[in-house]
Amino acid sequence: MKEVAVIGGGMTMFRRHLKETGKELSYYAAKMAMEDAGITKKDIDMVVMGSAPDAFDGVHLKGENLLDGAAAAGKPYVRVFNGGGTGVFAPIAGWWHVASGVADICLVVCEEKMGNCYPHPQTAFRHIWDPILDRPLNPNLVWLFAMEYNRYMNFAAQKMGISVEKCKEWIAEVAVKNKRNAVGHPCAQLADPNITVKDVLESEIMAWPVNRLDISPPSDGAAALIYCSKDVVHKFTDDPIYVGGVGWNIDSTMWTNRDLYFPRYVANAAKMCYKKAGINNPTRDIDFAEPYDPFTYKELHHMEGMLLCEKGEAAKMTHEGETQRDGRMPICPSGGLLGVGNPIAATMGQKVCELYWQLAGKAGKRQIPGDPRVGVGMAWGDIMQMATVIALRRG
Amino acid sequence: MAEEKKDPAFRLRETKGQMSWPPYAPGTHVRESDIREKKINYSWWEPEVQYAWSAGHAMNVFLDGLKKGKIMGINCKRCDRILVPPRMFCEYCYGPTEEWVEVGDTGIIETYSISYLDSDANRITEPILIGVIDFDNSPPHHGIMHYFGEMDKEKIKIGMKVKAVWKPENEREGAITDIKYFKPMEGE
Amino acid sequence: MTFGEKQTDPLAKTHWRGDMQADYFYPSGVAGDKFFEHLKNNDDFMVCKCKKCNKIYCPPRLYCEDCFDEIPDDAWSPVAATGKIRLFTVAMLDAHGEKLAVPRVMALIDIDNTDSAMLGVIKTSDLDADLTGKNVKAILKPKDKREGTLKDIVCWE
Amino acid sequence: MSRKVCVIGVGHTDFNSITPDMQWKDFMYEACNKAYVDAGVDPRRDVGSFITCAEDYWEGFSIFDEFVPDQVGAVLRPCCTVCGDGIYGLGTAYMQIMTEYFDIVAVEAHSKVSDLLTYGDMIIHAMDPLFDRPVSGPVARPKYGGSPKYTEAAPKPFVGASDEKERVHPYFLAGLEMQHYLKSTGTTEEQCASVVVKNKKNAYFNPYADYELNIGVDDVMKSEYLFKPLKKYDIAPNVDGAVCFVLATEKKAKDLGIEPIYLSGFGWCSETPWLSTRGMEAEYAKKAAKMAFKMAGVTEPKKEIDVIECDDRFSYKELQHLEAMGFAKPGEAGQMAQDGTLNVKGSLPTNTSGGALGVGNCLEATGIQKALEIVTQLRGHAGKRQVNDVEKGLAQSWRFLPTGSGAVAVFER
Repeated sequence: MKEVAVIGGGMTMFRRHLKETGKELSYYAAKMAMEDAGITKKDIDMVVMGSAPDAFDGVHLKGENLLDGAAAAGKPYVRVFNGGGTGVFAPIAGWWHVASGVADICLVVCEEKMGNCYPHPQTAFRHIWDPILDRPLNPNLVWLFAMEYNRYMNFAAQKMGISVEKCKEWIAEVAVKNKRNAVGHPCAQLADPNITVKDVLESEIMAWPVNRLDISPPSDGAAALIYCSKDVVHKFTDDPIYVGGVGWNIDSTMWTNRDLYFPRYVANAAKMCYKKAGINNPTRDIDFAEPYDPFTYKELHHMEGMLLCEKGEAAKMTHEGETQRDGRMPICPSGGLLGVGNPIAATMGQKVCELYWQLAGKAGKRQIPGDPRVGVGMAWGDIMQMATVIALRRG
Repeated sequence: MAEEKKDPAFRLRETKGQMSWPPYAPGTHVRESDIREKKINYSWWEPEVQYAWSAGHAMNVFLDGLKKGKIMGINCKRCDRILVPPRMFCEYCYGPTEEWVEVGDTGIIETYSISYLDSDANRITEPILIGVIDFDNSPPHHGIMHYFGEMDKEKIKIGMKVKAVWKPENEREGAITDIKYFKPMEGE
Repeated sequence: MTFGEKQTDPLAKTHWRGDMQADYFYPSGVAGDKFFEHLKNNDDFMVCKCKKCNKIYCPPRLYCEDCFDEIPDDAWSPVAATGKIRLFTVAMLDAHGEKLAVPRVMALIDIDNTDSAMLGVIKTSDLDADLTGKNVKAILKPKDKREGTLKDIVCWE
Repeated sequence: MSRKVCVIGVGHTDFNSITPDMQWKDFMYEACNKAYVDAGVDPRRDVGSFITCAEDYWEGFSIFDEFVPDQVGAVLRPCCTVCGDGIYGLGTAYMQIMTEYFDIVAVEAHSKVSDLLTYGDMIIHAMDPLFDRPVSGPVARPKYGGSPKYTEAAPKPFVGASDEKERVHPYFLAGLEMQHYLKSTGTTEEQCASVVVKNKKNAYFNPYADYELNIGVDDVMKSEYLFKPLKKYDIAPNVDGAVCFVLATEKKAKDLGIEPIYLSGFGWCSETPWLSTRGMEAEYAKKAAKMAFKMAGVTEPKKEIDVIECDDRFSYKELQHLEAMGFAKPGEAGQMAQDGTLNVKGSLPTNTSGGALGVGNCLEATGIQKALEIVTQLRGHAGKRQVNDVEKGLAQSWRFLPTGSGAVAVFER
C-alpha cells in the first residue's frame, strides 16, 4: 500500500440557488484545489466524482454530465455514491486510487445542486423511501430524522439523568456552536454570531422534536481535493498531510428493524479507520473531529458512534463547552453543515478539506489553537445506515 | 440579481500565499425571487419517470395478508428471528427465510414524531402523527412505520400500546394504506 | 433453489406502480447566461474562444475543457447562426417507443466559424435526401416570444 | 507488485425480458448467493468489502445505495455503490484489494430495466439540460400525469411553451453516430448486419441468453429503419439480469483451492460529455484499452488476446470498439465480421456469449456480463461456444447513450 498525501483543497460558496451550472461549480472548486496544489490538468492521472442523488440536479447519469467540469475530459473518471455519505466517501475512493498504486495524482470533486429540484428538494427525498412499505404513506424525509432524534433524545436524557426538555436544550447548543463557528468561513450560508439557544428552541417546529434551526437547509455547492502518493509528494510540500486511515460501513435497509438509539455502523466504520490509522484511544489520539451534522442531534449521535465519548453523553460534553473550537475536543470547527450549508456531497468541503486546512495551519480565523496533528472527518447517508470515516494526520 | 460580483471569474493567483482557506467563495447567489421574476435565464424540464417494480414473493404475501386484515412476518430459523416486513432471505445469516407467521396488529410505539410538514415540505397546521410500531409478536425493534390516529398529540409517548385500525374489507386493495392508522389501546 | 419458496401463482399481483416525478430548473450558468441573453435580443450566437487552444466553443463555456483554463470576457464574439450538417438521422420513434406521426430529422450541425457543433431538428419534407454537408440556418422564434432557452431555436433550415 | 487480484467466484441469474416473480432485492440475492457458493465463501464472514454498480434512475430510487446491503450480504460491513458499469466495479475492487485493506471483495451489477416504464425518457434525462435535451421535444410532461403540486406560497416558475407534442426517442443519437462510423470508415450496412447475425447465433449456445435468433443478413437488412441508418435488428433489446463476481488475492484463491483467473488489468476513460465537441471515434475505448494493456503488460493485443467481449448494444458499436482498441484498422472490422474472423472458430472470437445483441442490453450489468463470459471461456466452461486454447481475454463496455465513457478489463489464466 502506498501512503497518500493531501496537497490541495477547494470549495465554492454554498447557497440555496447558485447561478452556475453543476459543471461550472465543479470547475471553480477543482480549479481552486489545482491552484492550491500548483498542478495543471496534465498532471492529474485519475478523477473521482462524488455526487449524491441524480434526482437533485435533475440529470440522469449526472456523473457523466459533470465530468468536463472536473477536469476529467479524456481521463479515467468514475463516480461513487453513498447518499449523504458521499461527502467523505468520494475522498475515500480517491484515496484507494492512489493507495493501490494505480494513480499518482488523483483529483476528487464533489458537486451538488439541490436547488434544481422543484417544487422542493424534498420532492426528490420522497423517492428515497421503500416504494411499497413507505412511499404510499407520503412521508417527508424530516420525519425519519425526527423519529431517530426522538429515540436518541429519550435514551440520552435517561443516561444523563436529565429531563427530555433539558436534553433538547443541550442538543440545541450544537446549532449555536456551529453557526457561530461558521463566522469567518467565506462560503458559509448560515453563519450567525449572535444566535442563542432560545432562537433555536423558538424557531418553528418542523416535525417535533426537530425545529427549523435544528436542520441544515439544502444548498448548491461544490468542493475538491487533490491527493498524491508519497513517492511524488516532495514536489509539492515539505510538510505533507497524510491520510491515516479510512473506514466505511453500512447497516440494513430495514431501518424499522433497527434500534435507532446508537449508530452501530458509525462505530464499525470508525473502528476500521482507527485501526488502520493507529488510533488506539480515540479521545486521546484525535485532536479534533468533523462529524456529519445535518441535524443538531446527529453531531452528538455521531460523536458517540465515533467513540469520542460515552454513549448518550455527547450532549453533556457540548453543554460543558468541550467541543468548542478552543475546547478539549473541537467538533466541527468549520461550522459544519449547520453553519456552512448542506449541499450533500459537497460537504466534503467541511468534512475533509477542513481537516486538511486545519492540519496545514491554513484555516485562518477558524484555526484551532494549539498544534492539531490528527483530525477525523465523517459523513453519514442513505436511510440512516451508511457511515464513512477518514483520518488525516500531519507528518 | 443579488450580489453580482464585478468579476465572476475565479482569480486565485492574486491571492496566492494567503493563509486563510478557502481564500474566498466562488459562485453567484441567486434568490428565489430572481427566478420568479425571470431575472436570470434558465431552462426547465419535466421528465417522465414511471416505474412498476416487481414486488417479489415476500411482498406479495405481505400485501395479500394486509388485504385480509393480517400482518404477516416470516421466520428465519437459523437466527430465530421473525422478520417484519417479511423478505425472502435473512440479512444477518444470509440464508433463506422459511415459515410464515402472523404477528398480530397490536404493538408499542418505538419512536414517533409530530410533523408540521407534508411530503413536499409545505407547512401544515394540523400535525401528522407518525412513528415506528413494534409488534407484540415480533422481536424487539422489529416494526413498520405508520400513522397514528385518535390520539392526542400531548399524550403520545414512546412505549405506548397501540392497535391497527383497518379500512373496511371492501375498500382494501393490498397496500400498506389498508391500515388507516394505529390508535391507542384501551387504558392508554 | 436460492429461496425457501417461490412465486407460483400467475394471478398474484406482481407489480407495484410508482414514480420519481419532479420538475427541474436549470440555471443557464455563467457562460450559458451570456449566450441566451444575447440570443434573446439578436439573431446570432455569442461564442467564446480559448486563447491557449484556439478552440472556439459554441455553446460557449466558462472554461476550456482541454486545458482547463478560464475563458476571459474579452474572448467572446458573435458568429452567425448558420452551419453545415455533419450528420443526420431520420427518427421514427417517440420516447415511448411508438411511431411518431411525422418522422423527425435530427442532425448534428457544425456551426460555421467555430470548432463546435449543435444538435438540431431539420425542417425538410424530403426524408430520403442525403443532407450531409448541406448549409443550414437557425430559424428563431420572433424576438418578443424568446425565453432565453434553446427552445428559441425552432429548427434549422 | 506483490499482490495479484483474481476472480474466485461468479454467479448470475437468468437473463429475461421481464422478471415479475422477483423483486430487485431477490434478484440481486440470487446472483450474489450463487457467486458466494461458487467461490466457497461466506459473505457474512469472509468477504471484506462489497461493491454494487447502479444508477438511481435506472432503479427508481433517489438513493439506490440504501437498498443494497441486505441482499449482497453487506449488513454492517463496508459496502458502496459505484455509478458505473460493472467493469468500473471490478476495477474498484482491484484497487481496494491492492490497498491491502481487504482480501476478498464482491462486485455486483444488475439490470432490472423491466421495472422502468419510461426508458426512452430516462435517456433523454441524461442529455445536457441546457443545450441538448430541449432539442428532443416539449419541456412539459407529455404523457403520464402525476405532476408535482405547487402551492400559492411556492408557485411554479415560468415554463416555456413549444409546439411539439412528443419527445423523440434518444436512440437518434446512435443513428447519428452510426452514420459517422459508416461514412468515416467505409463500412457497409451489410457488414453491421453480419454482426447481428453472428451474435444472435452465438446466443443459441449460451443458456442464459434471451435474444437468440436464427436470421440471415437479408432479414436484418429488411428490418425497418428506425433511426436511419440504424435498423430495428441493429439495436439490442433490453433485458433483466444480475451478475456477481467475487475477487480475491492470489493467496486467498490458493487457500480456497480455486484455480484463479487473474484480473490482470483494467482501464477506463471518459470523453467530454458535450456532444458539441466530442469526436465520434470511441476515443474512450482506445484510451481505456491502452491503460488496461499497460497494467496487464500486454504489448501486442492482437496476438495476445484470444477472446474479446466488446460492447455491441448497437451493431456498429462492436466494429467501432474493435477498431478503437486496435484489433482492426479503421474500416477493416466490418470485413472481419463478414469473413468469419470474429466467429467462435475464427481467429479473433468476439462476443461469443451473444453479446448485448444476443443476451440483451442489461444497462450497468453489460460490462460484467461480458467479463462473466470471458471468465467462463478462460475456465473452459463455455460448452459449445468454447474457444480453443484461451489464455487471455478482454471485456469492454461503454456507458451507453449519451455518454462517451467506457471501461476495459483484461483477464488471464
